Amino acid sequence: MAMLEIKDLEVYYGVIQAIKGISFDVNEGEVIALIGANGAGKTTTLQTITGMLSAKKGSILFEGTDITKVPGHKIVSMGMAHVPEGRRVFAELSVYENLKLGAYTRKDKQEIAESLERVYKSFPRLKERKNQLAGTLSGGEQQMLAMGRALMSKPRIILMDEPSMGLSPIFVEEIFNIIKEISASGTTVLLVEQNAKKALSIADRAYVLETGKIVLSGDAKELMNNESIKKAYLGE
Amino acid sequence: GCGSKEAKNEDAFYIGGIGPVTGDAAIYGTAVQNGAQIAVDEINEAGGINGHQIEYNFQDDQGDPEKAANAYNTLKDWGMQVLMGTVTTGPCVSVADLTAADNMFQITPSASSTDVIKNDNVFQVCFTDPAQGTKSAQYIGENNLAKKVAIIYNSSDIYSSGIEAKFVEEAANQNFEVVAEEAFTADSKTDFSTQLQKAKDAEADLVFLPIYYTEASIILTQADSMGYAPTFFGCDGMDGILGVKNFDTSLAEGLMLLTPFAADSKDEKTTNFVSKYEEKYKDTPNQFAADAYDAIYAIKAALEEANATPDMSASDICDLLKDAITKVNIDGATGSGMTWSATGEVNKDPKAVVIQNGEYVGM
Amino acid sequence: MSKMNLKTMKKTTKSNLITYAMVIVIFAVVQILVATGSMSSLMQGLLVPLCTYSIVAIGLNLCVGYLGELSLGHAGFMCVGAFSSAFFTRCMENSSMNPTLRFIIALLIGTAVAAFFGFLIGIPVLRLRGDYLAIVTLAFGEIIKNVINVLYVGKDENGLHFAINDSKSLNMSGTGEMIIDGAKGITGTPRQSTFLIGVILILVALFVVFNLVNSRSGRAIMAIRDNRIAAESVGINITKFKLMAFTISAAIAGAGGVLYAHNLSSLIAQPANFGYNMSIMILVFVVLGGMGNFRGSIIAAVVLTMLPEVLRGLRDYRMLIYAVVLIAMMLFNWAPAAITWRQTHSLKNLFAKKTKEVQ
Amino acid sequence: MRFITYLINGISLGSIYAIIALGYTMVYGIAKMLNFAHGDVIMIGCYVVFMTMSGMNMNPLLSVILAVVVCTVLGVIIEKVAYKPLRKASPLAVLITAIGVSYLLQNIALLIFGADTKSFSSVVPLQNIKIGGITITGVTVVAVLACIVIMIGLMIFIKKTKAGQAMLAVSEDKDAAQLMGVNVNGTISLTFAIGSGLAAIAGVLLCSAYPTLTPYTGSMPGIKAFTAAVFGGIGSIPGAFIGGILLGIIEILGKAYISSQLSDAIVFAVLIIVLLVKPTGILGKPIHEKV
Amino acid sequence: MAMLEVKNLGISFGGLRAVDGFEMQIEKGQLYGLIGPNGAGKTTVFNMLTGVYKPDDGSIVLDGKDITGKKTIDINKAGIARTFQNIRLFKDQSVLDNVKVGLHNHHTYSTLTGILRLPKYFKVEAEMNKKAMELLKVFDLEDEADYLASNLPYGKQRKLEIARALATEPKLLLLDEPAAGMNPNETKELMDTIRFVRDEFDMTILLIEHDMKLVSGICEKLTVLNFGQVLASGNTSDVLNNPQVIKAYLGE
Ligand SMILES: Nc1ncnc2c1ncn2[C@@H]1O[C@H](COP(=O)(O)OP(=O)(O)OP(=O)(O)O)[C@@H](O)[C@H]1O
Ligand SMILES: Nc1ncnc2c1ncn2[C@@H]1O[C@H](COP(=O)(O)OP(=O)(O)OP(=O)(O)O)[C@@H](O)[C@H]1O
Ligand SMILES: [Mg+2]
Ligand SMILES: [Mg+2]
Repeated sequence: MAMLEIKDLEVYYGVIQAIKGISFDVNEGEVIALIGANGAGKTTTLQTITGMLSAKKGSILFEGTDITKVPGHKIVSMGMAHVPEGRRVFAELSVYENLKLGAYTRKDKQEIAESLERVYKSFPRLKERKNQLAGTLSGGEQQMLAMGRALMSKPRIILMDEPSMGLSPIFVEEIFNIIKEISASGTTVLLVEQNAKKALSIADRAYVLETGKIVLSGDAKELMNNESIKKAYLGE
Repeated sequence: GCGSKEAKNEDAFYIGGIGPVTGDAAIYGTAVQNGAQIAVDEINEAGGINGHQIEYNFQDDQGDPEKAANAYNTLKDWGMQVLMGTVTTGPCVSVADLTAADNMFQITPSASSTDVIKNDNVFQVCFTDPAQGTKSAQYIGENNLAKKVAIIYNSSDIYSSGIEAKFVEEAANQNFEVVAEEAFTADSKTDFSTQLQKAKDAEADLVFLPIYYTEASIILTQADSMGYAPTFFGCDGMDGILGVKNFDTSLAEGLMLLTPFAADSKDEKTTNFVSKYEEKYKDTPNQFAADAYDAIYAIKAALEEANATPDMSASDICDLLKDAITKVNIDGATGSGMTWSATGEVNKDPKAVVIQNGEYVGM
Repeated sequence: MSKMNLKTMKKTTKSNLITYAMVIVIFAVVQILVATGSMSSLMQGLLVPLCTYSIVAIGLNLCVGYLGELSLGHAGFMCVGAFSSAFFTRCMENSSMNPTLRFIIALLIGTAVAAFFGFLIGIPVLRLRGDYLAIVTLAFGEIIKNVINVLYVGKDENGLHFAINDSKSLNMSGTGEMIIDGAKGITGTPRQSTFLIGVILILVALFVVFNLVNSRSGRAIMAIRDNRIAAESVGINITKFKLMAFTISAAIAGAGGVLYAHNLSSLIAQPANFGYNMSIMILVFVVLGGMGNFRGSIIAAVVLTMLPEVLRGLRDYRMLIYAVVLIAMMLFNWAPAAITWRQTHSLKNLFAKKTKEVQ
Repeated sequence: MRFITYLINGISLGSIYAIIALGYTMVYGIAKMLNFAHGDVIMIGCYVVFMTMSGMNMNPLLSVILAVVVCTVLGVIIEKVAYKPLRKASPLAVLITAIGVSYLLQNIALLIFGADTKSFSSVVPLQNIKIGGITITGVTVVAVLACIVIMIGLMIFIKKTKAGQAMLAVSEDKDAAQLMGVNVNGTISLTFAIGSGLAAIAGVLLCSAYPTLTPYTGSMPGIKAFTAAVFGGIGSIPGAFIGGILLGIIEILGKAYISSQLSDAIVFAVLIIVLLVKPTGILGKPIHEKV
Repeated sequence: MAMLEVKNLGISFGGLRAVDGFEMQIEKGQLYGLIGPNGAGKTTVFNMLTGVYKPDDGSIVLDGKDITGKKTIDINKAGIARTFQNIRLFKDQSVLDNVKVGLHNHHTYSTLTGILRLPKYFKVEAEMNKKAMELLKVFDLEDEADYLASNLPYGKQRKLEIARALATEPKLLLLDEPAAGMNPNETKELMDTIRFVRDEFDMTILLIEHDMKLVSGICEKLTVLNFGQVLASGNTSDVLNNPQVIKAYLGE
């Protein structure tokens, strides 16, 4: 059974339909890439999965449980984390407080401290700036914080919305290494990226979204060699 | 009855009332509405005015001149022939302007400013503010009640500031000195510690309170808790203080007031009115209720005097009543032998009462 | 110029014309009803107040909807407009001035004085954001109310006398006449406001705000609202345009005050008419009618001013029902769920137009 | 000496403003809305105490506890019915709805309890304290203590507890807070519950110190407390405390030494001046906006 | 003389020295890149250039005029316009109006003229519309002229921001990560647009970008910031091959 199963999902903004019936699944331990042009509906899909938006039709199964109607905060405590588009850090709180909030659903102080150390190890800049207000961080620093914060919940599956946006080239490499590490440590990853090339290079499988529909899917390496993909998303 | 939807009762006088039954001054409007209702019920039960029943309709003005005009127009649509109202001065002035234009007879139970009776179609049941201010000062002076007097008044209220001005003016002619004039406003009427402290510091042995009893009840409590015990002296707005639910009436011991009405009066008119009111509204009537009660009787007396009939227009009735009211003489809850002068003012005697053992006692 | 652009211009122009037309049609209908005697006294008495509140709501909408600043002091501007104009009218009452001319001058004075106070209060506007501004405007309104309640102005052959606290200190000669008499305010202002004047003022106010918001200055004002930092970065003088918008908004409220003052013979400054409660009431008109939607403001002002009067039949329950209706209308107009519901059921709701566009 | 008396009176009044302001600021700080119905929740709390104490002779403490419970429940219900549907709408829309709720509460009270003034007997059994020529009432002592305890309690609650951290997260970004696993609706309900519970306590003290009660009792202190909260820096808990106390002192001293007629004008003028010098109030944090 | 001369620029936030001893010279017509690791201080340099922050030390001279520490508005009037790292559009105004706000200081009439709709109003408005539409056409946005700005897709919002900045007729245009959030195809298109703007409007452009394709594709000169200080500066290819730059920024 797939870890995450989306079936015939339809999502609306008011009367505008953003997702027009998509189905896909994510198996435990996989890295799945979701790619598509601007406005294709990638963010909408992720937001619907974590309960920030509600689906009009269709269902979302997480480890066999139907979470379509489950309130967002409960989904998080079921083991799902989300690095949102636009970072969404708590601007008036310090870096440390932001990270602490990431572990909101967890109880064991010892384990939380361990996670914190791990995050600081992946993102040394955050450790340097742990008392700085998150709102004053640079764009890239905020992106790191958003990622670190999501990791603090020790999720079994993590949804990432354009984690490499605004990062320096060297750090883009780094972030993809971190994603690989996360995956290697057993966490399932659903990755939305504009940097399709990089995303496909680390993904197991991928889905291509166009104006609210899935138009292509398959093995990531194969898709990388698909001519139309190359043309539309890899800029070759 | 409410509004124009009902079929008009051809054989009844349509008397309207206006006052605040919601909003900050609701307490006064409600009293007037109820007091008048008692009179209307009595009259209707006893066979009406020259055999004609009264239709009575009371409209809310929230204490606001503009809403009062709306209330007045509503009553006009309903078919009002005589207006009993409005309760407070500001709205009354704006309505008086409208009644003058329509030539509608108007008698206000409690709007006490002289501006109210500028037009010849408007009459008052209560004393005018200047009269109360002057009479209070005279009474205090003539009876040697005090050497030093402090005043606490509501500067945002027409009634209160009107009396205060005249009181101070008259005080110059009296044998006491005004040592403190302290104000409060509609927006800060819960804490009087400062005003009291200043009165105390000025060594006032009498504090004049030309205000309503709502605020007075706090003043008495706060004075007590700061150990200040001068004589308190109020006007007609003070009446009702003993009726405040849960009020420790021992605090009001010795409170003097110049008022035409005292709910504890033993005369027949008052006891009748008070018992009916208490039965119907589970509450002790205050000055406002009594004024309204008398206002309805004044209208009745004048209508009878003029031999008016319900088929007359409001304007015709007004012409008759303007004259007739100056000829009537009624005994009411707020005084016996009340008469009206053509200027609109009432002639009746204020009674000076003092609260003793939780009761009003005439002085 | 491209076709698209022409279309834009047409869309706003059309909407503005509809608003003007709405006002004129209502005026005509009312005139017919009055002429044929089929309008109740209540409704006739309400005509001028309806205009007053529509005008003030238009003014406040400029501030809230376009400048994006919350003002809880528009009753204060209305108050200064009312008192200054009534003061002028009463001073000139016994002069030989033509009453119409006198009214026009009173109107200009009321508007100008309110504008002046708007300008004064506008200075803190520049430094404060959001709710801090709200509280400063609220404070302003309360100060005005308090000061007017203890202000005494009298007139005698020696000219005007001013005093704070009591009328004695005016030292007037015996023949003097009080004009502003403390808490009693101004009494006996001639009732010159008519529905026609009210409608003309509404049209003028609409003309001013429509043309303002569709001009260069209007765009600057909206740019400040939408993104202050970006507006600065394209060289917009924040101070100037904020002040301008706020001053115009206050001036319009002042004009409403003039209409108010000349509709009642008793002008007093009380919590009920010029307190923060009234400011909030006007804000209710603006928000319910849709921020940035002047037509909505007028409709909301009319509906909500009439509602408690229409509910008079319900007696003791009327204010209760009024509160319930207000909450229900707010939920229906603003709750995202309700908006979606309306969109999906394509209910043409006048109030909701702007909301939809903004969302 | 006299000055000290005035000062004490000011602190007494101020501490009551402060307690109300704490509730205001709490709700504002977290839910980002001006709950204009707060003053009316206070009024309802007072009526509960009035009815149970003087009507049913209930023990004062029990009666106050009952009032806190009633107000808490009321606050939560109001939030659920009137504010929650507007969670994603403009904050102004919520403000207006709050005003509707305020009218509603006032008129319900008017219908149930009538317009007449009720005299409220103090729930504080303490005797007045006399030091030299200065009298401090029992209510003052209790109000000041309550105010300090509540302020410190709230500060610790927000800084140290998980629920407090959740509130901070919700106040900044509801969606992001939800992504942390915070129950946003629950947190806002909790905020309203605490704010309304505080309103009950504030109301009881208000009416004990200034013993009259009408359906409109809550509205003016509510506005004054809102002013106090802004004065101190809205959203800031110690700010609400300082703002409340200062407002009370300014009001009393203004009345005592400048003019009792103009005391409202004085209070508001000081407020404007303070905001001109410090645009975010005394303890308000400047807004960080990274460009 | 250089179009922009920055000398010894520095600023601290609390204890953090965000930019220190920063120097830069941009010649008229140049396409200049400012790159560096995250948090190096690039946006902060932009903020000082545009008056959002007042520099603690150093000087900024634009076209011979000292603009150090001036207010944002004055700096814009002096000739610097910018876009923002996180897009700042006038969301509730139409696309066309966004650009017209940019034209504010160059096509003027008084408020009263606007309210009274004097002939000048119509004349200037027509000019503004024409000018704004021309600008929109450059960015391929003319079909969306009457959309609300917030309804545009992300990539178009970035372009609109550039169009608005250009409308203020600057001498120097600052772009903060114009390609962020764009896919490779959109980035390519953007590169063409930037080049076009430079040629067509005779513009001097300074941009911050992490997308190396864009940087190497269009920038003529580069300055690399690291921890607030200039790490390297010079011709694009030289800088990009600088081992220090590779180590600190580019990787591999
Ligand atoms: N709040 C909203 N209201 C209305 N429409 C929206 C809203 N948010 C997104 N949309 C629309 O829904 C569609 C999908 O948007 P979404 O943000 O999911 O795209 P995306 O694939 O994440 O794009 P991007 O690469 O720009 O992040 C788009 O057409 C967008 O315009
Ligand atoms: N207002 C501020 N208060 C405190 N620190 C600040 C402030 N603004 C910026 N900083 C810090 O200064 C440093 C430089 O920030 P800046 O935004 O200029 O970085 P940047 O080079 O643009 O990075 P990125 O590529 O990630 O956007 C960062 O470490 C940031 O945290
Ligand atoms: Mg997206
Ligand atoms: Mg940056």
